[in-house]
Amino acid sequence: MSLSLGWFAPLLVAPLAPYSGEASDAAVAAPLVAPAAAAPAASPATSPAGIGGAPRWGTAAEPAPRLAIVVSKVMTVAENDAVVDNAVILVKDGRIEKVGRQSEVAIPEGYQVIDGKGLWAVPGFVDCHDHVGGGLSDLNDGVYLSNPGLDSLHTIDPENENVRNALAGGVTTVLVIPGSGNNMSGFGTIIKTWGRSIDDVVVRSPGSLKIAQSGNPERYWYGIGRSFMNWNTRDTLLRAKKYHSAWKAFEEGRGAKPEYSPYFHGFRGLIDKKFPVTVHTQIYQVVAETIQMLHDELGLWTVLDHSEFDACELGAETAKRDMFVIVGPRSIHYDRRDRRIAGLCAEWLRTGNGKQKLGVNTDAPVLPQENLPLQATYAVRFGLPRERGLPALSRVPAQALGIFDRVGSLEAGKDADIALWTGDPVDPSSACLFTVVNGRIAYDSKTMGRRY
Amino acid sequence: MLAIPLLAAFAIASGPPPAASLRQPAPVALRVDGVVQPDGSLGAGGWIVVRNGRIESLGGAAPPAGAATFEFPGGIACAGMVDVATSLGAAGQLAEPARAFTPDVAAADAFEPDHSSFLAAARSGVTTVALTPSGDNIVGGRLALLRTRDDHGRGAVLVGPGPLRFTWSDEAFPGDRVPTSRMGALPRLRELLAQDATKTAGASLVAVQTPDQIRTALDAFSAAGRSIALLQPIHPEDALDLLPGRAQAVVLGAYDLDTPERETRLPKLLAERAVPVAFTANGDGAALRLTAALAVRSGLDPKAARLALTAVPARLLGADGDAGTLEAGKRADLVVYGGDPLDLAAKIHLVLVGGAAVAKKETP
Amino acid sequence: MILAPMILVQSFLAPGALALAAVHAADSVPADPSAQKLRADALVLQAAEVHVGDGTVFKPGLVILLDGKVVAAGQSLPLPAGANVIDCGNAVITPGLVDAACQLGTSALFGSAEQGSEVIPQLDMWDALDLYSKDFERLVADGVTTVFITGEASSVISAKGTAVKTGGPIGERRVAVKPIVKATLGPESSQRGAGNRSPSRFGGVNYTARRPTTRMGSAWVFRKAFHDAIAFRDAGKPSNDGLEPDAMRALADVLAGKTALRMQVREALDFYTSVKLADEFGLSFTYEYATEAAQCIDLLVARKLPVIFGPVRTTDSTFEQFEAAQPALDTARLLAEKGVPFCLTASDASGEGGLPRQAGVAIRNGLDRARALRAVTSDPAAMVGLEGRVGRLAPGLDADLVVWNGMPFDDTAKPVLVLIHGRPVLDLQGKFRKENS
Amino acid sequence: MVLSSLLAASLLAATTALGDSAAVRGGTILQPDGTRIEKGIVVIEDGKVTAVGGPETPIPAAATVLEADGKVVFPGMILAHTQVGLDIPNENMPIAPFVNVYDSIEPNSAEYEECLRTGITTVHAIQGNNTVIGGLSRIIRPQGDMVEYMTVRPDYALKISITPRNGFNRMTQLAELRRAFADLKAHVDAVAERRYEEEQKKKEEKVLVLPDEAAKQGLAHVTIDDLDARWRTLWRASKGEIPLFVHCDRAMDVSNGIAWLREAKLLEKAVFVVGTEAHKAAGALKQAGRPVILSGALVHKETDPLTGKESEVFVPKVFADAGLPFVLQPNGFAFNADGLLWYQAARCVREGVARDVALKSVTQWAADAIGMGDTLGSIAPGKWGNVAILSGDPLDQATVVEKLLLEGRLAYDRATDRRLKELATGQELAAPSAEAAPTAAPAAPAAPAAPATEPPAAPPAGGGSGSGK
Repeated sequence: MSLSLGWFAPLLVAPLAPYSGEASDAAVAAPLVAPAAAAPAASPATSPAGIGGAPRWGTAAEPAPRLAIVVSKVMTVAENDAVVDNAVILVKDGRIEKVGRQSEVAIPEGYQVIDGKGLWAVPGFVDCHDHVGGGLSDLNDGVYLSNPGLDSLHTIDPENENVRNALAGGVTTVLVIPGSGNNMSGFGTIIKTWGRSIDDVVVRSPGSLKIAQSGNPERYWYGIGRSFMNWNTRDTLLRAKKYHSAWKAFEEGRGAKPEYSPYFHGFRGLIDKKFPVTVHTQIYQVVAETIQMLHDELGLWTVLDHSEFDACELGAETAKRDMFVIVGPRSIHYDRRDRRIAGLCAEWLRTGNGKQKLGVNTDAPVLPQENLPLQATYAVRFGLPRERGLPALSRVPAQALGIFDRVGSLEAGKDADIALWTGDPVDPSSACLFTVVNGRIAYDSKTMGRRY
Repeated sequence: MLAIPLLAAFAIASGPPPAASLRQPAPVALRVDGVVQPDGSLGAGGWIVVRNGRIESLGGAAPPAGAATFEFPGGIACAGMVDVATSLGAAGQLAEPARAFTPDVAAADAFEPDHSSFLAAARSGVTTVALTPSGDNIVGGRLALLRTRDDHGRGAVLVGPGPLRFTWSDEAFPGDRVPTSRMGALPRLRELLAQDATKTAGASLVAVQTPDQIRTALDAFSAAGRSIALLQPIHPEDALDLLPGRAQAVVLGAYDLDTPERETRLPKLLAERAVPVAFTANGDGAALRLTAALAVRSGLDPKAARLALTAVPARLLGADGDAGTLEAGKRADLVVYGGDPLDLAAKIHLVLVGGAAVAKKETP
Repeated sequence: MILAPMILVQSFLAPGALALAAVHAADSVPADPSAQKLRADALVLQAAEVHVGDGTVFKPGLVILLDGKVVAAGQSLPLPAGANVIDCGNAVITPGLVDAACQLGTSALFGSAEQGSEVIPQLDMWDALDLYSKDFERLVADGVTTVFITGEASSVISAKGTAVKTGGPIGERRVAVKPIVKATLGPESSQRGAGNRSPSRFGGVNYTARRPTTRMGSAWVFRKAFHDAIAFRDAGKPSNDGLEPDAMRALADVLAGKTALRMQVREALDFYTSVKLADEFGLSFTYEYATEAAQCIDLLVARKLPVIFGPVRTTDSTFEQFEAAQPALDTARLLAEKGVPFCLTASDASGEGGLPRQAGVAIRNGLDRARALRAVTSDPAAMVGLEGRVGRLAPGLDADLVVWNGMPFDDTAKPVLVLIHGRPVLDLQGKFRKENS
Repeated sequence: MVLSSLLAASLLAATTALGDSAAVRGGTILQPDGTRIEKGIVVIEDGKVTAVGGPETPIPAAATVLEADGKVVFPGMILAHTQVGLDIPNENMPIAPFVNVYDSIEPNSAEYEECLRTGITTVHAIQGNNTVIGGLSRIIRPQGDMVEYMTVRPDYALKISITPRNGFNRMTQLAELRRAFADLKAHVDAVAERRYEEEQKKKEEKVLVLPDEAAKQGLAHVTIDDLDARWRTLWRASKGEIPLFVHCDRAMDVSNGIAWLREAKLLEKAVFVVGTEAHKAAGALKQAGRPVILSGALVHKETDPLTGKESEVFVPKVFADAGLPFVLQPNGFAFNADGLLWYQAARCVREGVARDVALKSVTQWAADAIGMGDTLGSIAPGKWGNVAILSGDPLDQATVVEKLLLEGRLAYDRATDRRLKELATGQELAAPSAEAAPTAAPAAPAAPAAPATEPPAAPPAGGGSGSGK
């Protein structure tokens, strides 16, 4: 039996699947209900720390299905940019088991076959800059400039509609960060865009530290300038470093046990480079300051997160430091000196950031989360070489956040975050029809209705 | 007719007079037809002898030898009126609104002795007033006890620190400073009430409005063993039963067309529960008498009404040793009315403050 | 509707003036020598049904009251000679209802909240109560006789709650309870309140001067406060953001289990945060409101966390601006089925949204009727540690009871007589008679 | 790929390499003191001037020669006290010695571009006057991609204002100033006391002393790292390690300022930044013997309160007549008529100030005021090769900067100043073709040899920007 999957391609469903064409109710229900979270241990996407060993909310867990996704083309977006035509992707236990040509990979027994003939499979996209994973009212705790201790983990709502919409754009991983109303607004959380509970969706917590060096905090505070804001941010981080080294000394048996500080303990992972600082940083001077202060002076793992306006003139500096530059939500910059519209990605590339370190973001809700692929479309429209479009959506941001071992490409062993598109996602006429997150069918335009 | 000899006989408390007339060593005797007794009732008249600013005797049949004598046919002598809550001469300066608790602030620091309002108060029969911090603070500071005239014709601060003024109504919780609630204020209030430094003669004046404010204030002050006078409550009716034995008095007034009930019906209800009433009218004797008279018309016992103008407020201020009643030995703060002080038609014939007569007009 | 208690007591005890009362000779019950022990001023109420509150029902039943306490309840009891026996006819008698998380009776909703600090466990809601509030009269009319006034949600860690009777002499209202402090997670502590957090900055009070303004901030304030409390307890260290020593002492009592903790949580994600925070400090707690409890049922079952659930709102209210305005209607049934300890609360609602209505909605959505009664009487009493005092018609407990003119919580029934400490605080029938006589 | 040079063509291009050595030949070398060398030669090697002389001066074979026939060769001018290129130069907090202009400098600012265009080669970026104690300043070159590359001297001076900031009166201003130093002392004492105890713990024999004594003895052990970050700068300042730029708007502020500086024993570190009315205190300033920087408004207007008569005083003349060196600043940089430094100097001459005084006030004295008199301010062997090739006399209305050497490298060339051409002609110029732009510039040359006074803290000037910006 077959079900037509959207207007573009039929999706064949194997008889063994829980997806019987006759039982339309069941078919509708299946993608919603069946792929519920397995026990945390079985799901690589869940963080190890469960609470009381029980799922937080949602229905009881069931094992992830085994899938064989048959497509016309797989854009692996692996580092070798391999493309596999007429391919099959085997998914087991939430991970990619194998990617290969249909002629070379046999589909084992018990695998639910997803027929994506005519479709492209690409990795689920990664957005480094998302504010809709939690409540929009929870972004800016606008009383202090520096807010060590705040954590967007407490705002994550996995059932949030805004996040769920991301699936319709093939976006499966987002970094939920607090706003830029103050200089240091809290820790970000990397989540999958589909899951039943917080433990289900969290990829890494903290995912990053959010810093906005300037630009917005001035609006909340009267009469502060960059001198004070940067001093304050730097001072906080220097204290954190001092705190960290005292603890490190203690842990290595070189000193007395320092007093625990709830303010600074959260920074230890940052200073140990377990997670980066993602910086709301826009104009030239501020980006230069980020490079100088956060990267050079403080030695932090620094990811530029807006990288807009004339900051694109700093490409050589970021290249020299091997920094990732994630551009957005603005795609273009009007260059007054030369009176022209410059594509930001292209400019970064031109000024030196040529080492495949360019990504794009949405700053959702500034742009809807599901519109992330359009950011790459825009970048290409304004001069970014087309072949850099897909990496800018998946591999680069995944590498920037240090989660490329799990997401960002379609390779065996990685999380099964797969989106099936009608064509090249960078082409605006393409559409995402089917999205798998952690090996579970999270979006199926056929049964759940097309969101696009 | 009497004015000229009278002013000659008494120290004239109307401006800096010649030094020679400051004190009359010789006694002065006043003949009146009635005297308001310490219990508020109208008693028989007689001679009142004043010497060295104090009342030497009352009710004598004849003046002492050598005394200057003055007779007031039909006159009734009463203690000078006492007002516990005024801002005379210091309006607008009695608040330090930055903080909620200002126990160290003293209204005496805002006192302007030459302000004309003291003379006006004295002429209207008010001899003792308290300058009272306004209601901006939960603890607003100390009252200043004043004679409305001294020998130099100015207001004068009486000895000792006055009682504290508290505000427990919403006025003291403007919302832009801490604490913002009565709940949050209570720990600090209790702490302050436990300190000896905040203890004074007289009662703590507490401005309240609603029954529940009365309840919580009574609880807090009773627990600290403090005597409390409720200042100008608006709708205390539901909480009246809590008052006997715990509130020393309730201060009402002045009569106001906006809240007529408060000054008319309440005094009677309070009197039924044996809770004394004191009237206040910012040092305006005529308004004080009007308020008292209306309360009487609404059922308040005239005796209680007279005391509400004199003895009760004096006691609240801790000034009852010297003021509030006409008794031998007390300061000669007295007013001779042309009849019952509660009779609004009764004119004031004479006002003595500390034995000094208050001129009816400024001497040229 | 409410008459002064003193007047009512007189009218109630004067046989001729009684509402439903028909003075009975005690001949229906065999004389028993022990009955002689009861003084003649004992009061006996007789009705078609007497619900004890723990599930037991007597049909018909009797309740004997003396000196403000329940002496006994049963189907047939030895009656004291000459006792006042009031036959309530077809009425149903239940214990007075108990609300374990009431937010009424303060001078105004949230108006009495102390905004000077986010952390005020040293304060006591008793000091914020307006015992003269009309709210209490409305609660009595709902048949609610004991309420636990819980801390206000505008502070992250609010004041200690206080238990009061809803009627009777002002001086006898307070009911001693073990201290319970409430914390609030989610938007109510971060976005609500009178808006005064740090007035020193910006020269006044406004949105930007408040902290927290987000969920992240609420969680942080909670964590920071308990860390401060631990540092203060262990090393006498003062808080570096101005927490009062008394506040830290109060939190140390929470850590030591001397003071109970509640978490007001509405949305599912806040359940998650609450558990994370509690685990960090080894705290056990009770949920208050727990609007999205149905979504978190697995968590509740696994953690055995008691829930004071409600209210289900059927009318417009200010709460609707929040994301979790309306819980799943069958939450109470689900909680009962899953064995989660729970009771119902009407929070700040009375009348059409009040506690009887909350029980009625739960019954309509599948909760067993007897369980519903427990969920508004003995269960909430136990939640606030008053199981030995109120919530059941058991010997020695307070003589707080409600006479309903029909099946309790039916939409057609309402309390017609409410006693607190054996004294009537509501007597609709008596009033009716008076007006018509 | 569009590789344009759009930015390279604009003025902010990285300095163009001239090789390790350069020579300017054939121009009239004009020194601030008025001396001239016709057809002179300036040789710059490794960023420093190695020879200045007449046509006979030998030019090293390797040197790139810039011909300056008919031109005037003049030292680069100096902004000794400026907020040029700063974002929000005043923090809204009275005591902020811990902040640093480093964090506010906008390398991409058009104002730096304008500096080069008008012959300014050194800028002392310091915070504004609306403060009690402002933050640390920085001496920079007005060119570079990153602040590090621009830096000549980091963390140079501290701004102190004797004139009240907004909302303060003079009493408050001085009280706050004194209080800051008292608070500093309290903090240092507490640290010293703690350090004393720590030192005692290390010893076998412990000597217990009273707290005051402990603080005194412990002071020797206190290092800057022991202090809270907020106090470090002020501590250094209190010890005389940091120059103080003291803002005194009025004459009374000058006397207050001098009194306070004497009290704090810091007069020797002071540079006065004065307002127009302070000309009345010229005597006191002369006696103090410290550099004086004038405000951009050079005319003091006053109404006599008794006669109602208005009077105007040209302030530099007063100082010049008093024989007191002074430093000029532009009035509202670049955007006003008097927003140009050379114009301010020309005004001085117009109002009767000697020509050499006017020239020194924008070069040598300005260099002295920022403690770099030995390094900058004139064209002399050993000084840095900051040289402007002007089309004529520096004070002439028609004179323009044709080329500017910044430490021996070509930092500005009017011939390639595209924006200037647009401004001059009012016509948009086509973007330069991609072919014209270097696809990848060679690595920039090394920075000039680090000057003895203060090495640049960072990578080479010009910064190896791959394509230029």
